[in-house]
Amino acid sequence: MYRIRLEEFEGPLDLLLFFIQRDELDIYDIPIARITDEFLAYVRLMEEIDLDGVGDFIYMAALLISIKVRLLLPRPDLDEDGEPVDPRRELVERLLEYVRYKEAAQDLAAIHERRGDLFTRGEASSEKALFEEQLPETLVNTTLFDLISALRRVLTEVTEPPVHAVQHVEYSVEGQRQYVLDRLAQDGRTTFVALARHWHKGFVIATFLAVLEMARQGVVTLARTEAADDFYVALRRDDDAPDGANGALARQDEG
Amino acid sequence: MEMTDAFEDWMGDGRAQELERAVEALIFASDEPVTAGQIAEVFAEVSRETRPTTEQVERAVDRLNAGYEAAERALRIRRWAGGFRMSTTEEVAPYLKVYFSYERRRRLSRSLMETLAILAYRQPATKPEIDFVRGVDSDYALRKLMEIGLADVVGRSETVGRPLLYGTTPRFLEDFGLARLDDLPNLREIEELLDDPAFNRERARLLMLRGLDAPEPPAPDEPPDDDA
Amino acid sequence: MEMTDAFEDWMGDGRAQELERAVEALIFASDEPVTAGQIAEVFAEVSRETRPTTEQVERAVDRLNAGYEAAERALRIRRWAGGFRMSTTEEVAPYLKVYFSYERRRRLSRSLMETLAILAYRQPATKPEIDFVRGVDSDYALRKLMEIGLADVVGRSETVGRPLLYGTTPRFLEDFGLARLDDLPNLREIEELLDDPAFNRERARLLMLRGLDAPEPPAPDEPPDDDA
Repeated sequence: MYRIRLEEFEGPLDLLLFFIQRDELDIYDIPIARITDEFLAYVRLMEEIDLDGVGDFIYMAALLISIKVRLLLPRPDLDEDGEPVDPRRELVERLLEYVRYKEAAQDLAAIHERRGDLFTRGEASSEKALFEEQLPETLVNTTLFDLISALRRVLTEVTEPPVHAVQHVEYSVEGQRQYVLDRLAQDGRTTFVALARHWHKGFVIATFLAVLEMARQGVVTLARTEAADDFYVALRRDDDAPDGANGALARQDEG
Repeated sequence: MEMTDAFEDWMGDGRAQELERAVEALIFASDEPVTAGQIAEVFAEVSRETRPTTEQVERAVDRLNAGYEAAERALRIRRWAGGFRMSTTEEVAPYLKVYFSYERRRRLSRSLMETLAILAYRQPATKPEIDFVRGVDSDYALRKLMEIGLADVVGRSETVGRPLLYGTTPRFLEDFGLARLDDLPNLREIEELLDDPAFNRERARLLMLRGLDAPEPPAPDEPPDDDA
Repeated sequence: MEMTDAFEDWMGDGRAQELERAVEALIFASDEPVTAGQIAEVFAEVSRETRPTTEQVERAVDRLNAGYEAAERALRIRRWAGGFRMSTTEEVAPYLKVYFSYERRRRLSRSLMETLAILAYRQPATKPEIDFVRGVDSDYALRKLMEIGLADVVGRSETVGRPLLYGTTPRFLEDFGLARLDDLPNLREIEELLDDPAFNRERARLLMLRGLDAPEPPAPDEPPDDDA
C-alpha cells in the first residue's frame, strides 16, 4: 500500500478521487473490490491513530462494501425501463458532483485572490466620525449568527465571586477607594474602564468593589455609557448627596 | 506651480504619472495619514528606481488636487496630522449629512444585540425578567430597540402590578430574514452552531429561555405565556 | 454611452455635474456598497428637486469611471453586492502590498472554500445537504464561515425535521467582488460530466484538479482581515 499523508485527505471522497487518479482508473469502471480493500486498509490506519472524522470514512467504507456485494449479485437491479443499473453509478454521480464543487471552490479562490488586489478606503480617509452624532443605531448588517453569539455571551459569562478573588491580591477596597477619589478629583468624571484599564485583574476587582461601595454611600454617582460593559463614575454634587456625604470632595460632575 | 524639475524630467511623463497614481492609491487606502517620506519609500521599493524626494511627492499631491479641482471632483487630498489624507469637499457635506442621518445598515451594539437575543428567545418578557437574564439594567437597550422598531410592547403580564410585556416585531423577523419566530435556531441547534463548551445549556434552562427546545416542559415559575 | 437624456437636459450640465459630485462623495464616504436608490434619494432631498432615476445615477457612475480612466487615476467605482464601492485599480496593488507589508486578506482554507462554494451555488442549503456533497461533517467549516460573516442562517426548510437553511451574506458578494449571486461563474452540469462519452477527458480533468489543490493550506484560526 502506498504511504499516504493523512492530512491530505479531508474526506472519504477525496481519498476515492486520489485512488482514481493515482491508478488512472476509468471513473465509469471503478474496480470496486480493489478500491474497497485499499479504502478499508486506510480506515484501519486512521482508527489506529485516532484521527478525527473517521466516522465519515467508515460510512463510505460501508457504502463501498454494499456496492461490491451488489456487483456480485447474479440478478442486477433494474431501472424503471427494465435496464440493468450499475450499482456504481450513484457513487460516480456523487464523486462527480463533488468534483464540480471542488472546481467551483477553485474558481471562487481565484476570484477572491483577484479581489484582494483591490483596496477599499482606509480609516485615514474615513469621514464617518464627522457625522457620527447623526448616526442612528439600526439593525441590518447584522446576521442571525450575531444574534446567537450575543445569546452565547449572556449564557456563558463567568461571574467569579469577587470577595473570593480579592483575598488573593494585594489591592484592597479601601486603597482603591482613595485611588478612585484621586482620579475623580483630577478628572471630574471618568468611566470605569478608564479607571481600571491595563491593570491587573485584582486591581480591577478591588476598584470595582470600591466604586460600588462609594456609590452605595452616595459618594459617587454612576451613569450609563454607550458601551454596555462600561459606566460613568462621577463625584456626587452637594445638592444631590442624600446625607451630605463627602461634600468637601464633591466638585462639578458634569461634562 | 512648478510642473517639472530634474526628477520629473528624468522620470518622464509616464513616471510622474505613475508616482501620482501611487500617491493617490496610498493616501486613499491607508488607515492613518501617510507622510511624503513613506510614499517615496514605497514608490522606490516597487519601481526599483531612485527614491523621489518629499518635494516631488508634494508636487504629485498638488497635481492631483489641481486635477480634482479642474474636473470638479468631490475629493481633495488634505495635509493633516503630519501626513496626507483624502476627504470630501465642503460643498458635498449636505449629501453626506443626509446620507449618514438615514437609517443605515449598521451593526447593533453589543448591549442591544444581547437584549434583542433574550427578547427573541424569551418573549413575551417583562423588563425585570430581561434585566435579570442580562444582569444589568436594560432600560436603554429596550427603549432603543423599540425606537428602531425591532421590539414592542405586546401586552401586560397577569402577575402582580401587571408589568408590560415586550416582544419582537415583524420587522425583526424581516431584518433577520425569518418567516416566523419558530425559524429561530432552537437550543440544540444553537449548541451545534456554536460548538462552545462554555455554552451553558443548564443556564439557558434556568433562565427560562423558551422556544429554545420545544419538547421541554415549561419551568414551573415561568411567567404567563401570551403568544404560545 | 448615452451622455444626455431628458433628466440631464433638464438638469443642464451643472446639475449633471452636481449629481456626479454627490455620487462620488457618497460612494467615497460610505463603509459599504451604496445603492443607486440611496444616492438618488439623498440627492433629491438635498437638491429639493425631482429624484433622479437609478439609470441616471448609473450613468453618473459611468461618467466618473470614464473620467478616472482618462486621467489615469488609481481609483474606480465598482459594482459590488448590489451597490457601488470605491476601490483602487489592480495596477497599483504592488504599492499597497508593500505599504501594508502583509497580506491584508487571509486566504480561506480549502475546506472553507469548498463549503462556501456549495453554499453559494445551492443556497439555501441545509447542513446535511452540504455534508453529503462533501462527504464529511461540515460543522466546523460552516461555523467558521458564519463567524467570518460570509454565511448565515437564512430560514428553515419545510422538509421533515425542519432543518435550518444556510446561505451566503452580502458581505460574501463584497469580499469576492461580485455584484450579485448571478455573477458567480457557471457551475458545470453534472449531466454534462456524466453523459460525456469522452470520459477520458473528464478523468484527465480530475487528475489535473487533484494536482492543483493537493497541498492543503493550513486552516486559518482567525477570520481573514476585512479590508473594508
